[in-house]
Amino acid sequence: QTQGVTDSEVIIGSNQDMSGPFAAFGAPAITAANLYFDEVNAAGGVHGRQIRLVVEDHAYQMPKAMSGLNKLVNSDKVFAMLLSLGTPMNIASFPLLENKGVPNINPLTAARQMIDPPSPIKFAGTSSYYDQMLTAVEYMKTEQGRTNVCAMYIPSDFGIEIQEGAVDAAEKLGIPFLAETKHKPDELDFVGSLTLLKSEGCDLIAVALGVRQVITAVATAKKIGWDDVKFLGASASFHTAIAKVPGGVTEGFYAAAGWSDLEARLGEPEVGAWVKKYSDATGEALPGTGALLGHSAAVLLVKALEAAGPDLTSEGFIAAMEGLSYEDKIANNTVDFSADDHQAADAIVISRVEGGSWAEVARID
Amino acid sequence: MSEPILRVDNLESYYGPVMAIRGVSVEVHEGQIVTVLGANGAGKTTLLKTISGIMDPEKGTIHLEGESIQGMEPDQIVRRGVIHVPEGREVFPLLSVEENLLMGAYTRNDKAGVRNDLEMVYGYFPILKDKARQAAGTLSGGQQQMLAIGRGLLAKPKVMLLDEPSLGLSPLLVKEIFTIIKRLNTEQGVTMMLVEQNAKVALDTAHHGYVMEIGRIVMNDKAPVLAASKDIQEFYLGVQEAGERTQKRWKKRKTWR
Amino acid sequence: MRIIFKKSYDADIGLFKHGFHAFWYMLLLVIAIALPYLVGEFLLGEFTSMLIWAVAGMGLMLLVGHTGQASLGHAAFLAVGAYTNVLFMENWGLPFLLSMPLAGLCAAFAGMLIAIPTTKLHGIYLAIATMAIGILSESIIVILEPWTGGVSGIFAPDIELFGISFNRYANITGMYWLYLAITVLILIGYRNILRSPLGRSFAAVRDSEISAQAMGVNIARTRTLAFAISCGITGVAGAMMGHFSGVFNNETFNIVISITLLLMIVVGGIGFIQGAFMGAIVIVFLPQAISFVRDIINGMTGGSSMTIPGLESGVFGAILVAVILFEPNGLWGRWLKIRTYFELFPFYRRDMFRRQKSYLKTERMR
Amino acid sequence: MDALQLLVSGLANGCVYGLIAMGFVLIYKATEAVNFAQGDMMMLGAFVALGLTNEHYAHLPFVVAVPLTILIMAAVGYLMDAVLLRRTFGQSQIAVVILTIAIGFVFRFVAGVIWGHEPQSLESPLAGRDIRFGGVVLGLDEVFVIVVTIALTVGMYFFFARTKMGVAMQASSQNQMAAYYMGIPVKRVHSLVWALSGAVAAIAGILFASKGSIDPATGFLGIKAFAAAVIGGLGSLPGALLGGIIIGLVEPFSARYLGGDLARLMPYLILVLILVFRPHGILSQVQAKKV
Amino acid sequence: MSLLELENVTLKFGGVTAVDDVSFAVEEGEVFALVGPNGAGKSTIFNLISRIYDPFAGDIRFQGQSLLDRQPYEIAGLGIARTFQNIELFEQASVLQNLLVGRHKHRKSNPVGEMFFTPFVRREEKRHRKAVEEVIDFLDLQPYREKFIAGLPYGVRKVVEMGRALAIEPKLLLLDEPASGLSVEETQDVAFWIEDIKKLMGITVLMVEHDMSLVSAVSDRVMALADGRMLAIGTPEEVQRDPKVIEAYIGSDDAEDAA
Ligand SMILES: Nc1ncnc2c1ncn2[C@@H]1O[C@H](COP(=O)(O)OP(=O)(O)OP(=O)(O)O)[C@@H](O)[C@H]1O
Ligand SMILES: Nc1ncnc2c1ncn2[C@@H]1O[C@H](COP(=O)(O)OP(=O)(O)OP(=O)(O)O)[C@@H](O)[C@H]1O
Ligand SMILES: [Mg+2]
Ligand SMILES: [Mg+2]
Repeated sequence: QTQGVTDSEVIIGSNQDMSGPFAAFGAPAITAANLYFDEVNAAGGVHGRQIRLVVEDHAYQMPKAMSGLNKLVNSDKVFAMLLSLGTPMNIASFPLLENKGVPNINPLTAARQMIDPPSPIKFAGTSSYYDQMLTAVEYMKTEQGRTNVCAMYIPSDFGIEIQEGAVDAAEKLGIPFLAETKHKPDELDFVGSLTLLKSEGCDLIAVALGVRQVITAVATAKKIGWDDVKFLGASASFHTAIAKVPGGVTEGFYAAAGWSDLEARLGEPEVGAWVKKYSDATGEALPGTGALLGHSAAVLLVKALEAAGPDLTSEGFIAAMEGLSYEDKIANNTVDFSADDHQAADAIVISRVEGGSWAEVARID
Repeated sequence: MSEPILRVDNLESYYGPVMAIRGVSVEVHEGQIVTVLGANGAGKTTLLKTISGIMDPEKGTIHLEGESIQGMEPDQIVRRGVIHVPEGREVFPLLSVEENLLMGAYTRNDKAGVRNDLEMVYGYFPILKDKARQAAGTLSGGQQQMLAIGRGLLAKPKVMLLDEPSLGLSPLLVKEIFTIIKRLNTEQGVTMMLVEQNAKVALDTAHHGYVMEIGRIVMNDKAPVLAASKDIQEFYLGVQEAGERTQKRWKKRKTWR
Repeated sequence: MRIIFKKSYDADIGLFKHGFHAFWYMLLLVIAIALPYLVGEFLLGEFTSMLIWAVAGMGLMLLVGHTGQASLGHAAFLAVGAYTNVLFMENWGLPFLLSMPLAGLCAAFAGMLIAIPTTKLHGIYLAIATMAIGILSESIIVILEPWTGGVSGIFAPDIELFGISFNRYANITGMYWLYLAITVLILIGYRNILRSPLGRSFAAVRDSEISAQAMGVNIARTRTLAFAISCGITGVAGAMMGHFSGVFNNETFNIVISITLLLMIVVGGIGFIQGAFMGAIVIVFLPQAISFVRDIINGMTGGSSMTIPGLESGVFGAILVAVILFEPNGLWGRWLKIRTYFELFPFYRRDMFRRQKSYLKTERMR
Repeated sequence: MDALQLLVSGLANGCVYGLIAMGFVLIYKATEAVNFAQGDMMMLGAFVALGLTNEHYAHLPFVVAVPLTILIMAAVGYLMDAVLLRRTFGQSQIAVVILTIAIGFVFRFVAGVIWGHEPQSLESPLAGRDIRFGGVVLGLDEVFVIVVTIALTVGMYFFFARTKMGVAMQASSQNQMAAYYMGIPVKRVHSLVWALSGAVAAIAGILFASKGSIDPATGFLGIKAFAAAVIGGLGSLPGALLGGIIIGLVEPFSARYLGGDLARLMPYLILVLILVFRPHGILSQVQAKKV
Repeated sequence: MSLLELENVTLKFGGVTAVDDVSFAVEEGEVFALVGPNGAGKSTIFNLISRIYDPFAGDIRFQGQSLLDRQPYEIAGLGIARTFQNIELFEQASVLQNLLVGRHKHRKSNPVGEMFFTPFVRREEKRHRKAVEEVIDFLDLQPYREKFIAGLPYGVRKVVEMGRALAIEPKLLLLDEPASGLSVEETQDVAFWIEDIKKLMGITVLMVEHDMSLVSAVSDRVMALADGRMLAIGTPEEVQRDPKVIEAYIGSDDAEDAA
């Protein structure tokens, strides 16, 4: 008997940040996933099984994450993990998950380690930060004529991956990587760093900062009259809040991600329907990035459960995952797994803030 | 006899499980000086603290001018005219001497009167005037004691509770303090409750006296009567037969604990 | 009330206050040893985690509770312990039995380095200075990437002892027993310190530096020593934590952990060894209990619909508020009162435990 | 030119720190407690203002929302003390520290539930308007921050030094029992100062939100502000401003001229250094005990 | 050579000269009393001896060696113990533990041994307990042995402080107002104790006291101070008869009374 599966129920776990520094991603992701599961459950579930999502909040703290993991795997005995947030938390969970054969699906981090080194239980949602940067910097050079690359980042796994992406991209393109500044997650003053980068002559800055910090940094650059610089973020900066800052402060900010923004696609029937459902349930006008990712992951899980058939085992489920291939209308990308490709959507979408909304400017597959 | 201004009935106070005063009843009549004598740990301080609201009594009643005040917050009791000059000084160490004194007048609103009384206190204790700007915490022990007394005077109380006012004062100042106490009592009619180790002076000054032992009142009489009592003489006034002192290597214990 | 007749000085000097204590603590130890046969894998994992927190808590308790020095940066010493332990094992091939004490020593040394320049700091000033050091250490871990693996962190190898391999997932029972043994050893050492001149000089420094000095206690040396021992114990806890989580990086030991540690010992009961254990129980089991209650409520109200984000930490915070309002002396302080109540039975008074009004004086006079 | 720009915006940032630090100092000065929820109170103030002004919420005019926010936060501060902290009166300070930390958890939770975890921006008339002197750009928000902070510091300083209530607040922090002996209603005085610091937190929150966006984790800024208060000498109002400005200036200058890891660590290095050489802050409020 | 010598010691606080060019010597085996009005600088002299303050000028010698190059914590080791005017006990500890801290300078064990509580440490502990027990007997502190300081009455604390100083087994004992806050009877106890300390234990005593009856009963020599300066020095009778002392300190009508 596979753990977490009964005739009437399948239990899914999520080790989440619901109240810590990344709650802005975690909380809406869970909301969206639950919305979708409720819908599926109301329609009778998957092969007669109700999906139950158990969420543990680790607030981005390692010891709490370990306790949560212990509870989910050893007490709740979940069948699979979904949307777990945090690179170190995910990495630390792999030994236990591998030991128990629990698949880790679409963690809320785009770190390379989510599928590297490969393992049958590891599945990632979208392209990694590193790939996003590699592609986006090339785009910025060829299409925008940017030739002096710089970086502002938090020296965390997330920040360093983005910085490495930018450095490697510059090297590959034969343009200089001029300068970089490092920041603390609670830093909110970028005048010094920006004047430094300005004096170095940067014209493209790869940013790996918190959402709130990105807004402040871009606004500060405008304020000190530095208009001829472009900021480029990865998927962690591809956030509705950045586009929605009043006064057009963040106009012209670029972000690379594995999906495209909803706002421009509200006309599409699937998108419109989902957005309405989400708004009705939460009262938020427009679902944010977290919600979008949560929804996509939930859809993916349900599709895999369906494909795995009524006789649910880990092996069967993993095989079913590896056979999945479909269009995700909401995220606007193609999910495509195989035995040696555990990354769902490989596309990289580059978007820009225009008139208070994200606009897709390029898509590289 | 008229209703006493302060009447304590059957009071009990505890520190956690420790019973510090056990059914104490005390009467203080308006215009009187009442002294409470007793050895170390008899519960004198506890009694005064309970009256001034710093401690909550477990049982019993306290009436001030016929009104029950037990269990009130201390600041309300001060507003009714009871000021407590505590044992061990308790000054505000980082405030200046003058600020300390003015805090004594916290409940008063007559600026001119406060100024006047401030000068009066400076008159009693000129050293405080010299050190008016110095932080109270850096005063010498005796100076802090003067400050604590002066601060109490500035409140212009109806009833003053004095806990060992002569602690650490020079002999000259002890005399002065008691002169002041007497003067306040006769000239301004301030009622006093006085706890003192220096039983001789206390009985000289007071009209009435109580003796406490292990939380109980064991004697209670007019001050001169007490002063004449043999027990009091032996244990509180230190009167002894001549010559005994140098030989005596043992001593009588007045109580067992 | 139980009255203890002491017949020799040993009665005061002994490890336990009297036979009853010895009996109860031995019983507790027996239960602790038998625990793997009583509970399942999940609970055993949580108990192991509780032991780690208790050891870390003892480290901090020694400093805060018994020496009166607040630290809000103890996660840094957890980190020192965790990293050096793994480095000794990986780079020098030392066995755990050597690497763990060495890691403790390294943490103790780090603590000493911090204590020496800060011996003049007190109370909140020391707390904020150590907090700054805690924040700095997070960055230092990143800077020392060649050793620490930087932000990607390092993996702790399995503990090998007498041919048995201890792994959090493969052999949690073994790990639990190993950690229990370490905890008991540290506990005994701690108790020994408290009943010897060292412990008394700690208490002296806590209560009055001026008179401690007049008694011939070298304040700077005593405080440095207290820091070193405290950080050493915490470092051992760090080494334990490293093996328990298997992998860790700079973010594992952030300021929130330091705050949690302090919170833990205060809730447990500051100034009591037992307080560290009480606190660890709260820190480990309360969130889990909240989760279970939440799951049950969710189950009753029809499954997994809307979860309120952060509800757990909100409830956790609220319960902590309640605990401190209810008993500022912590859970162990409350337990002591309850015990007195029963010992005095039936001679208790109803409101014997009502707090008598208490008042504070400034700590700005040093 | 760079340096001038850095100076000006460092000053403005420093004033925000100083303003939050002032909240710490007020409470410390009057109760000797350290309010670790001060940063979260600031966050709450910012969100209340946002909830009152923003189009998506109550959409009140800014001039109405500001005094309302200050009032609401003063009430929050007052209630925090009257309902919760008062119960720990006379208990060790560390209990209060832990209590406020726990209250901070609850505040963040409440803010998250009401306003969500996504960053939002206050629709403030101060935001995004610049004043230019030559090459130096000064945001209207920054000018406001500097002016308000200095005015508040001076005002509070005189309140504590000159008024009876101010001195009574200091007295009740130095010796609670003696303060009661003098007839000072110590508990009420404490609640008052908590209300005051709630109001200051509201002002800090509004000004901060005008400078950027906010989310429930904004309160962590309180840690840096607390460092500022300690650098200045906890308990000293000018010290809070001084400490705030030191941190405010160190940040941009080290980022500009040192760069790299060192710049990131600078504020905390400075804190440790200052404490090593002046153990109780620059304007030390600690006195040697006389025995 | 005198046991303790102060030579032209001066100390200023800001503008105030608390101790002004004071010189005196305490001989081995005597009880020496310092008297003087409040704020005369008596406690400050104690603080100078225990190295809490650095003098502006002058020298302080103990057994011929200058104390000025000693750290405050080394003073006890040299054999100087003291009590404090305002009582500085370890509040959160029992009487017994307080006294045991007094044994700190006699400690021979090291922290590592203490962590393992070796038999040596245990033997040492017993030795300290024995010594402390003698002090407890001497001062009649038995009823309070296990009591926490925080709940003790003022007078008992004074005695505990004295006991803690005695546990050091000093050569010189500094007592700052040992009888303040004590009743007449308790003051008599103190007088007996001081006599015993001098005669039986052979400890030299330097004492500050306002109770002139105690001063004249126990002290061999008295020095009167005022405003930081010496007024008079001599036997208790001589000093109490000194008109300057009477005017500044005792008050006229009390002079014969106290003598
Ligand atoms: N904080 C406390 N905790 C526990 N017990 C206390 C506390 N304070 C006082 N006591 C006890 O209460 C009793 C009465 O103490 P109190 O201070 O009232 O005595 P007192 O008569 O004023 O003595 P003294 O003359 O020394 O000032 C004493 O036995 C003392 O041990
Ligand atoms: N830290 C200080 N700052 C300023 N003045 C001080 C300080 N310490 C002591 N003084 C002053 O020095 C003088 C001497 O004080 P000291 O405590 O030695 O007096 P004392 O003789 O012990 O008096 P008492 O009998 O009242 O205890 C006093 O006037 C006091 O105000
Ligand atoms: Mg008393
Ligand atoms: Mg003195």
